Amino acid sequence: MRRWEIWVGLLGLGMLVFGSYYGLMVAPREVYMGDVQRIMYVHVPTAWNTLLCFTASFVGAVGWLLTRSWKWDYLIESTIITGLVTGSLLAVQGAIWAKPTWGVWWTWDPRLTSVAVMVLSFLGILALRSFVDDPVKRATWSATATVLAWVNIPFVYLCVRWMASLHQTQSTPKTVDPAMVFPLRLNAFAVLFVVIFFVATGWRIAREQRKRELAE
Amino acid sequence: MPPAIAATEVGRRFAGRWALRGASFEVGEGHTVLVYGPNGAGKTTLLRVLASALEPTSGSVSLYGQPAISQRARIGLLSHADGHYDDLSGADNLRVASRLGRLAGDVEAALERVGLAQRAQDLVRTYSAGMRKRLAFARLLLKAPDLVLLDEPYAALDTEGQGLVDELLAELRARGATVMVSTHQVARVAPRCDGALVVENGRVSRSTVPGDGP
Amino acid sequence: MKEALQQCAAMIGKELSHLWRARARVAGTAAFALATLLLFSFAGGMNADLLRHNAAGYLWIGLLLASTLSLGESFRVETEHNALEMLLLLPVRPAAIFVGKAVGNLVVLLLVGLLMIPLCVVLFDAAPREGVGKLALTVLLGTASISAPGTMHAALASRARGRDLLLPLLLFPLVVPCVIAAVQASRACFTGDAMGELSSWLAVLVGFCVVHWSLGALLFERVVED
Amino acid sequence: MSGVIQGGWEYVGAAYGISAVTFLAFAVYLLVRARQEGVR
Repeated sequence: MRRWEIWVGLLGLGMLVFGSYYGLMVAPREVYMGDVQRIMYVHVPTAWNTLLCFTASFVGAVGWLLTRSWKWDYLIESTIITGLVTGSLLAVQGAIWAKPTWGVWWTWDPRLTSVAVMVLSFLGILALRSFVDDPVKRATWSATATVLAWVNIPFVYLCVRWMASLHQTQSTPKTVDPAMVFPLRLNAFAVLFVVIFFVATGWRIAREQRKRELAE
Repeated sequence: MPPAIAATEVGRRFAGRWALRGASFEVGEGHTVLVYGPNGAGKTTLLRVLASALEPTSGSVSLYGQPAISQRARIGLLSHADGHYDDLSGADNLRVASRLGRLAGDVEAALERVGLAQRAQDLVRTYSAGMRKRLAFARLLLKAPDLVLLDEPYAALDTEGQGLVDELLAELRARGATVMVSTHQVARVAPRCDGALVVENGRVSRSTVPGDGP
Repeated sequence: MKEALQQCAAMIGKELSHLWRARARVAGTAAFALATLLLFSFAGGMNADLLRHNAAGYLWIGLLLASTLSLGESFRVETEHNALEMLLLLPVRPAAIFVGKAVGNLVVLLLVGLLMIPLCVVLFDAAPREGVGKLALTVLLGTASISAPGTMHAALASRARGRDLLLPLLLFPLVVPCVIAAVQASRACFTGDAMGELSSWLAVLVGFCVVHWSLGALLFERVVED
Repeated sequence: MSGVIQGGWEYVGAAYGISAVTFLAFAVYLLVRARQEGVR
């Protein structure tokens, strides 16, 4: 089965539909935040997987810098694009959640802000990749920039959380009820499978492009 | 005694185009080799790969039996981009290079030798192309490398400057340095060469020195 | 190891003497930064308390914007006639070149930053309550944090197309933590360090410097190799 | 927080809707690009 990732993607989609249905209809209402809290079942999985995506691009970057084999460069390219899509979606979800809950479109939630800054970094790296023609230089320079951007996440998280804690006290509520944990975990894996489909397909596209670019 | 230069299947690709491909040859120590061929054939790429300024995409280069990148202290490359700082004077450019590379030569003597003594304190910004090339030669003299790679040394020089190049080639040969000269002034350089390489659309092949010579 | 340090020292010497010769670059950066401060004071409105509170933010945003000028310029000088390759072939260690360039950029930003302090005091009536010394230390650590990643990305951008666009696009997200920490620390200097947070924010800047200066020295070779 | 937030289903709908659209659109984009680039 050559393009196995299509089946993985479909499985993920199915799980996502079921998990979301469960989260929307079956899971109990959160005591304080009411139904708005149900956004969590798609928001938190997207957050985890976006961070996973950027970590995968860091792995790709280190892989390329050490071995210079093209498969790592494909990984960088596909995870950056996927991370940008899921990262941007995450910001939109965060805003939609924040409006009814705290009355503002954007709360300086440290996790969300760290991912948003990461998305901006990777937007820059995507621009860098499009401004460099030589494939080898493009791979090496974007790998270097990826390492710098990824290493920066803890600093961003630390500073934002500390700045936020000095001035306001919003933070997302901790979920306890097991009926809530089930759809959350299910959707987390669902989004993971969908992201694996995105990254694998992006990987194959990058490989074809590079084959043509490096054609004899 | 390993050869000064040993290239095995050296290739260099720029975004899909092979500027240089499958170059295999050796150059004995103390030899002067002429490199000739049409424009855009890959001569500059060849010299820059040998000088470890460009990393080969395929194959490998070893100088004196060692990987090229480890021998940079013994290599002198004269390329189109002269590497000078415009807002420093000629003398300062040489002093910077000398201090950073811990070069042995004397700055004033080098400037004198290339005929830049009077203009030494002027900013390189005010230099003509020929004067910039002379300054590049001065830096080469400061470094006194064992392996010298000259990419079109005569270009942009006046007759007196070209005479200077002839003298330097003779001097290098007398000193036992290994030299590779890429030039279109074949007749002028041929008498001093021990061998020649012809480069055509990325392919390097050994050839006899046009005119006299082995 | 000693030789590496010597090369770093020689590169720093070269960079500083180069800066002295091209003083216009420092003056230009300073003028740009001061202009942004002026613009901020117009944009900030006339409310004195508000301006005093935001003085730290204006200082650092002005400095960051000015830094893209000086960082871009610091590598235009190297790539214009491929001086970078001449250095590599001398040979000079890439890490030494990085340290030299980064210290050069640090010095430019530090001078501009220190020049902006009196102007902030005048324009925003923000007398540094915690004393000028602490504020100067904050400016030192803040500019050191900006110049390491800044030097890396200036080197990257200088060799790609779209250079002037790429540098800020790559640099700004990366220096978000520095700006947050520097602004918070500076604000503590300007309006009083009531909650004793100044030293912690400076610690964050030191941590950032350690990581990015060592990463820079490690990865700079990858940026300049051809 | 001011006690239980009433309703808010339109926000939940928006969040899930946008997520679904984004995922599907990106999936289609990738599949089309894959065919264009000759991925078999």
